[in-house]
Amino acid sequence: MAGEFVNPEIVEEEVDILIIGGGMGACGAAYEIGPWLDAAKQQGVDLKVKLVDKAAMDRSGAVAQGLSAINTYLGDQDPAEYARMVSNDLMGITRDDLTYDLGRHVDDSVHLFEEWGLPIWKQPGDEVKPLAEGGKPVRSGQWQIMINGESYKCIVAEAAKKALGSARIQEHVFIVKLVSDKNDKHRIAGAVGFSLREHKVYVYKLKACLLVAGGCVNIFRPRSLGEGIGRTWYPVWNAGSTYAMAAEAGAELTMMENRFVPVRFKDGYGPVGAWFLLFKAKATNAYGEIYMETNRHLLDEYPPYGQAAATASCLRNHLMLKELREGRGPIYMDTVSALGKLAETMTPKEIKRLEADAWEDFLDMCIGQAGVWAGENIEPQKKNSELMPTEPYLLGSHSGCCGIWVSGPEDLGAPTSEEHADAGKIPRHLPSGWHWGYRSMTTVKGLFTAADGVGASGHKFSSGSHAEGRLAAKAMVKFCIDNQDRKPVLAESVSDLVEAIYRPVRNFVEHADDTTAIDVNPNYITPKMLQFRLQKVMDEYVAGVSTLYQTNAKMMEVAEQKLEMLKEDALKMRAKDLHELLRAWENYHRILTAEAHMKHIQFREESRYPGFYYRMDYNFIDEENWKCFVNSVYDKETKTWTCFKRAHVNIVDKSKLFKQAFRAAKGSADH
Amino acid sequence: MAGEFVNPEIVEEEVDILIIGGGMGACGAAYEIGPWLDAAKQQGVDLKVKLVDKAAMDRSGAVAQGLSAINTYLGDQDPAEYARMVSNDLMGITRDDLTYDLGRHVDDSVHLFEEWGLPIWKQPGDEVKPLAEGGKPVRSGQWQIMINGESYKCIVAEAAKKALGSARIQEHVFIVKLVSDKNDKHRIAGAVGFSLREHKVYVYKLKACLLVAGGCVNIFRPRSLGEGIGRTWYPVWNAGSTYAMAAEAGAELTMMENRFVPVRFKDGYGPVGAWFLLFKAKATNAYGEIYMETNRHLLDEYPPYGQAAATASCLRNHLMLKELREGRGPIYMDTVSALGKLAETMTPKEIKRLEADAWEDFLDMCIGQAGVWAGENIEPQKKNSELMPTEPYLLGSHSGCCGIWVSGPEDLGAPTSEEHADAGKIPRHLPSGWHWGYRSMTTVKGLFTAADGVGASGHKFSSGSHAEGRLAAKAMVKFCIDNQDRKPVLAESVSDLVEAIYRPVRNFVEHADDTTAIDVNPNYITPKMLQFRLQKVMDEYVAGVSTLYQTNAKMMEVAEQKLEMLKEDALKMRAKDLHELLRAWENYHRILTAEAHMKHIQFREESRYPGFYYRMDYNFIDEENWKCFVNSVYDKETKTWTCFKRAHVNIVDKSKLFKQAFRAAKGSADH
Amino acid sequence: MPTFVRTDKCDGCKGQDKAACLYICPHDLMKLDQDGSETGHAMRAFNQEPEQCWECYACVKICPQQAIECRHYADVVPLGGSVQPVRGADSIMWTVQFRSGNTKRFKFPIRTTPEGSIDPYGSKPAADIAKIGEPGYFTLGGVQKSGDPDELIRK
Amino acid sequence: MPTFVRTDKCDGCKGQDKAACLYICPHDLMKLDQDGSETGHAMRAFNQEPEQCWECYACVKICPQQAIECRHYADVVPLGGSVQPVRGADSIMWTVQFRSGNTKRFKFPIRTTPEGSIDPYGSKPAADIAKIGEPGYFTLGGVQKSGDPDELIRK
Ligand SMILES: Cc1cc2c(cc1C)N(S(=O)(=O)O)[C@@H]1C(=O)NC(=O)N=C1N2C[C@H](O)[C@H](O)[C@H](O)COP(=O)(O)OP(=O)(O)OC[C@H]1O[C@@H](n2cnc3c(N)ncnc32)[C@H](O)[C@@H]1O
Ligand SMILES: Cc1cc2c(cc1C)N(S(=O)(=O)O)[C@@H]1C(=O)NC(=O)N=C1N2C[C@H](O)[C@H](O)[C@H](O)COP(=O)(O)OP(=O)(O)OC[C@H]1O[C@@H](n2cnc3c(N)ncnc32)[C@H](O)[C@@H]1O
Ligand SMILES: Nc1ncnc2c1ncn2[C@@H]1O[C@H](COP(=O)(O)O)[C@@H](O)[C@H]1O
Ligand SMILES: Nc1ncnc2c1ncn2[C@@H]1O[C@H](COP(=O)(O)O)[C@@H](O)[C@H]1O
Ligand SMILES: Nc1ncnc2c1ncn2[C@@H]1O[C@H](COP(=O)(O)O)[C@@H](O)[C@H]1O
Ligand code: SF4
Ligand code: SF4
Ligand code: SF4
Ligand code: SF4
Ligand code: NA
Repeated sequence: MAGEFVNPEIVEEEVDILIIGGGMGACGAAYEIGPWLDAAKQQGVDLKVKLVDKAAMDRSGAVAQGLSAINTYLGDQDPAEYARMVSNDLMGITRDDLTYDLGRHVDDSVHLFEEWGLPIWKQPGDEVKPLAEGGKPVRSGQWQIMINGESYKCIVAEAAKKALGSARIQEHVFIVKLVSDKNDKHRIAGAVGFSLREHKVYVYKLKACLLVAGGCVNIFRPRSLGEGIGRTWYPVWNAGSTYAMAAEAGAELTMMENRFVPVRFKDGYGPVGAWFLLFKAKATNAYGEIYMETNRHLLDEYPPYGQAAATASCLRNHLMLKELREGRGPIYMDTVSALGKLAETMTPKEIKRLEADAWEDFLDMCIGQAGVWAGENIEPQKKNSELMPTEPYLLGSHSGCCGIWVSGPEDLGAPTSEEHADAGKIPRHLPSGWHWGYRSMTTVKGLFTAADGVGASGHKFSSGSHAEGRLAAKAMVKFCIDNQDRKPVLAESVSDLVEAIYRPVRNFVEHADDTTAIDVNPNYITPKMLQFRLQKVMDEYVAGVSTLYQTNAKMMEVAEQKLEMLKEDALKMRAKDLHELLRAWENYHRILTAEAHMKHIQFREESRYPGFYYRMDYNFIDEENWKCFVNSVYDKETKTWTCFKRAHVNIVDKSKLFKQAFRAAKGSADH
Repeated sequence: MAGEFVNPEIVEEEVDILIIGGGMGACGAAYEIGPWLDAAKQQGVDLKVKLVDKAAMDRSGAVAQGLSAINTYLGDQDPAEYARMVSNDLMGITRDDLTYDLGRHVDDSVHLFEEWGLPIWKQPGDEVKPLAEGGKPVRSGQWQIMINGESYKCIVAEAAKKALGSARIQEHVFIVKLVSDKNDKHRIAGAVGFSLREHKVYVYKLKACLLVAGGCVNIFRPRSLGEGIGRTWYPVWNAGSTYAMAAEAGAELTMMENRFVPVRFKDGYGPVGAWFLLFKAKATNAYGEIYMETNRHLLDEYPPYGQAAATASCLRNHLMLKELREGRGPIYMDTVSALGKLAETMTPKEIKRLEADAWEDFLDMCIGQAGVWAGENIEPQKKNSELMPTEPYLLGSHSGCCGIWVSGPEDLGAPTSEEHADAGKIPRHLPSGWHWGYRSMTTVKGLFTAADGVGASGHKFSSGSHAEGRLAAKAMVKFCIDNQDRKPVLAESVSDLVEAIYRPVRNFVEHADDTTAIDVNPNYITPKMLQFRLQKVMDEYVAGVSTLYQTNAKMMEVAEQKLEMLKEDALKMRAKDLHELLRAWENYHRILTAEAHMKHIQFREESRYPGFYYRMDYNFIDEENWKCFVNSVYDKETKTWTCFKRAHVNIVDKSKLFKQAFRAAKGSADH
Repeated sequence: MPTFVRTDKCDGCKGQDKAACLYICPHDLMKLDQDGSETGHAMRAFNQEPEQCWECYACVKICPQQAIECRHYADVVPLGGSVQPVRGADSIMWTVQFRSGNTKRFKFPIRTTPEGSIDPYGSKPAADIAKIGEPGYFTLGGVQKSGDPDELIRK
Repeated sequence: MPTFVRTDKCDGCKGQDKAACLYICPHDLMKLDQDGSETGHAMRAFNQEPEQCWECYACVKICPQQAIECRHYADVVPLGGSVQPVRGADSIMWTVQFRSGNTKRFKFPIRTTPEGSIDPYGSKPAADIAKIGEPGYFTLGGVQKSGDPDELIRK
């Protein structure tokens, strides 16, 4: 039966493993899983796998446009060094077990990328020598290597698609929610979604699920007013599906208060990493002053973090924000001096190459910034460009650490129990310690995540996301072997699920003709307006750009009320077609993610990330009370959140970060 | 010949006096002019008059929705007292000649309004006694009287329309620009516009013109992101036509750096005057602290203004902004305490009446705020409402003083020469002193203005705007009598004028089919996107909300470049229909007005209006160098502005403002 | 609260020359869909640019069919509230419906004279051409309020 | 820079099953106007929600007709500039046209292997089921980089 708009076809399918998403994490999983499936089969366990992506894998997710660097490649460095760097950049609260584990795995993914065809810049002499064979990359920074990454995602997807086979891939299907197991509410049994191309609802029954649908973009008001709102830094299409669906399924979230406020080239959101690290450019205020130097004393207010050899991203922002707050903007990337200085010792040919490198940095990953330069007649060797801190983003793989609480590796000395004053406040059904079973599994049985989905880590970037997807894939196969005989039973009826998903369509069909213009109607709200409403609330009350990232308990009290009403009104979203149905559910995911963010900031009574957000009523870092994880669970019946603390523990020695540190280290890569 | 979209009919008409606008100023002019036209006719001078409004007079302009108070009614008070109040609220730089003159005229307009049918609240016992016969009004403040003003504009327009006669009124025609006289470029000879209903371009030849097209709204980014952008405080449809057309005609502008940033009920923009003055409510920060008390010491930084008995509007904002800057928002209007306190001594019936009064305040002039209360379940006796400073507005009749430099009354001792160090920098063709001919005439011969059009005064409000229109009307009749024999000759050909006006239509027709979707096209820009671009520039660089009203010379340097490109691109606006042609030209007027605003702020190297804007590079009031008018002229050929100083002089004694002042006067109307 | 038009109530002002809402909107927002090609509803009015609506209610108040209402700005105001007037000759009646379902009603006077009854110059004096160069309106023949001359410090 | 489609170049991918731009857009923005009822241009693609375009250029790069371009976000970027690629099998050629009219051209490699040539498991080892509970991928049979054991302070 072919479906119709108001009466979609229902496709029910039973699989062992469902991969939700087709980005870096999912591609890693798709690649790694093959041989383990074969191995399981040889043990007599034939596992059925499906990967569902809302878009087309060749260009889905954050890497759609390409990238100009791989930001996590260890090379000769020790995983402990990597774990320390991540901890340092995220103000001390990360899980060393996860970061160390990533550090010891990640390079293999990079080696595969190169094998598959990704051009990686090499040191002179090593041009044709693969990394895996000791070829020396061009490093822009300690962890970053330069690539020609226009086709990065196409290449990684090609490998993933071939590995999995097209029959196991379903593109253009959006997953709306996960379904619990009828017999165990802390276990996952299904997932439902709909096709963006045909009138079909998909109902999957499953044993294990890898939820890797990326981070969350567009919950805060952007700085553009018109069509430019599509130009976000992180991909506009990643809508917090990972966090929202996990939360609704009862999974424990962690560090949802964390956000990333990248400093970017203004308006185009062009990347700055290569400029700071490779071209050694400096950022200045309007008067040419290098605020990382003139405001360095501000770092003393945040011991020990301010004293680290490498200044954490949020603290770099903090030093810049002082300039903006005190009216010494615009902030500039001094591209003129940087290129000028580099050119001093170069041949004309090398200079031309340098210019091309600067443009490629944008053209490979942020073409919009090249568009800004073209429209404003900016040539970086002649005119400096403005920098601006953006609206906040929620993610777990880039320079942020919000996400889902997962089981880590067992061999690194991670805690197995909870020992802290507030341990008793952790809801009883949740595990103790950092590993309770399968690597990468959340606190919900059978639900796994990776990449942007995994919280309390960060700085995985594209390579680490792929690597983490692989870790999870392997663990899922083990989970399925161990749970072979368990039959998933959906806790909700298929018809109820379909009804819920199609509600926006019903709202539209029932009421569209009440008024003469379909966009203004008292009985429904367009997804677009709902999104604006969310963004306005988050911006004004939860430390968005218009308060210069400031909030306090009173502001969040108001946000809480407004978000509650917004959640009620989300049931009144309309969908005039499948495209709008997609927007409706993306926004539903955004609201839940935003609410989690707000609740966590509310709970953490300190300002852990100065420069990312300030709780003006607790405008300091409180090591004694808040050097801990803030975790939460959501109850989808009562629609309420429970926040609680988990102890932070070091697995690698962090004191090394501060050893040769202090003022002396001024010559570092800080801008 | 009936016109078509691409080939409009051209209607040429010759009049003596053209009134552009149909708002309060225009209605005043329409009323006053009748008897003077009759008197002139008796002298053998038969003058032809036309009034052109872009909308329908019954509901055009700022009073479309109604008003709940008349803010300027002197009653027993001396005009000198009024002139002092205006000066005080506008930080010392206003023209006493204009304000005094308004003060001695305004009450007659209010008396007429009452005669025509406007319900004015009276003191008990005086209910049926007209003001003109000594009836005592209910005052909400020293200058304000309460009315039932839902039909305020309908009433005033009815009188104006009857006075003028419908043959002399042309509604739904938008005037795009004024045309200079071919033989005297400092004289006005015409005006051109187009119909919003038929494909017709109107070309008027004229001797005198009253340009009263209101203030300027929507040059700054609003706080809403979606359809709520229509909810501005001042009327969304007043687009700076007054300032832009005057500037292009070569008229001298004054105090264009001034702006009004009203504090309003958040999101709905509901008026606060009645709450502060009539209901005696206090504004507090999030912690219930009355910042007008806790931050009172900040006033000491602005002598003598901070020491006035009544704190100027911008300084009230300044005290509030400290709270927002330091993270102690939200700001609340404590409606609960205010109504509670009032209710203490009232009968239940009186309490019900009080509640109705509170709602009427919104329903009469800002229904949207009632909508916010309805949607958020706010009843003011039970829940306090948030206040918020809005995006900036440019106007000359409300609590702002930007506008056009006009000739004042001759009998008040106003200066007739320029005596100050920078007098030599005033362009030579401009007059010296404050009166150079006809009352209300600009520095362009034949071009008159009133109400929002007249700068360096302010606090006229609805009644004063009407009164000023009357002053100008009378003067125009005299001008026409004196210039009877002069034939206006347009400096530009009719076909060039028509071509220029229809350019957005041509842009559309020529290029719409280049691409498959008419809103994205490389060859034109929609008026909507152009407006957003303007708003973004003004917001980010010229002290909009997102920088907490801060700017500096460097930021304005960037704004300057961006506005220049925007002006170039304005020629590429498209119009897909007459409605969009209207939007295109409104936005053109907005750009010029915005540019004037920026240029003036740039020129004035101090922060004259703390709380309205801060030049962070000159964050103080500099009485020695800047207690003067900043005036400017625009050259439409070179598209450049020339700013210069004119001396400020007191005509009434301002020291009285500070006499009984200081801390003692805390019991005043300050919130 | 941009306006919306109830499909079942609007009659396009019976195809008259000037549809009332089109005539009155100060911002040129209301449009008649002559043939249904723009909205699917022929000969009915609609708001062609809701995001420019000031919610001044001019159109709401004038519509002879009570066909126009406002739905609060969806990006700002929670759903469910409404504010609707009925404007008579001398008073206006407002119904405020809260999101909660509670309602309030208010009635306010709007004018003390019948609509159309204003006689602008009725018993007013004529203008005196001799005074055209002096301050003061024709209505009073001179200034309304002369003020204390001592206040004018430069005279 | 939302995308736009050149009317004279798009051929609707010849009515094939999957129009390339519709298939590839990660944000579901490109739409085919089957009968011209939405745009006036039948069987041509258009961007149905320009304000959601990330300008990722996925559609631009894939279009077989070179029919898609970007016009910089009109509310942000001055008119007149453009950035247009031609993507080949192993490299991409960019033309940057400035508002001023100046242009720059750049060519960058995009991959070192032919498209479609990846053999994911080629010479890789099989997975060893015994190691499924341990760290390490099938490719290496163990962890990539063991690290200095002394760094693990809790072991
Ligand atoms: C956007 C972006 C990203 C980066 C950078 C710059 C820019 C501009 N920089 S720089 O700043 O440092 O310059 C990096 C860089 O240079 N180098 C680097 O290594 N990584 C960078 N990243 C970070 C990495 O890209 C990032 O860490 C990983 O991609 C994260 O991987 P993952 O967590 O798998 O997310 P994804 O976005 O790739 O994929 C998400 C997938 O989910 C799908 N999806 C989403 N919701 C779904 C739903 N409900 N149902 C079904 N499918 C559903 C998506 O379609 C997608 O397939
Ligand atoms: C919008 C608003 C205004 C006020 C208030 C609250 C609110 C929410 N407050 S409270 O805040 O204190 O609450 C006041 C109050 O209570 N009491 C009071 O007396 N005045 C208040 N105002 C101020 C007065 O209304 C204001 O001072 C006068 O109306 C100004 O008169 P004028 O300068 O004539 O402007 P107008 O807006 O009335 O009329 C403009 C006309 O021009 C037309 N027009 C514009 N451009 C045109 C063009 N290019 N071609 C042809 N026609 C073209 C318009 O259609 C209109 O007819
Ligand atoms: N805040 C930071 N975040 C990430 N990496 C950083 C940061 N600061 C410094 N680094 C890295 O640490 C190195 C600093 O050392 P140096 O090589 O001496 O400049 C740089 O190469 C960067 O890669
Ligand atoms: N100023 C800086 N100092 C040190 N590392 C930086 C700096 N800016 C960016 N990076 C790092 O460079 C990489 C890419 O940066 P970005 O372009 O900011 O995403 C990330 O690993 C960042 O942590
Ligand atoms: N706090 C206040 N103190 C004194 N006057 C005020 C205050 N607030 C508003 N007003 C005056 O009240 C009138 C209406 O105010 P508003 O509603 O702010 O436009 C204007 O004359 C304002 O100047
Ligand atoms: S005024 Fe009312 S009936 Fe007339 S066209 Fe408008 S909505 Fe329809
Ligand atoms: S409410 Fe006012 S602005 Fe809105 S459509 Fe009606 S008349 Fe126009
Ligand atoms: S890919 Fe190109 S040719 Fe094909 S439908 Fe899209 S725009 Fe048209
Ligand atoms: S540029 Fe990217 S986001 Fe925009 S329409 Fe093309 S594929 Fe979609
Ligand atoms: Na607004």
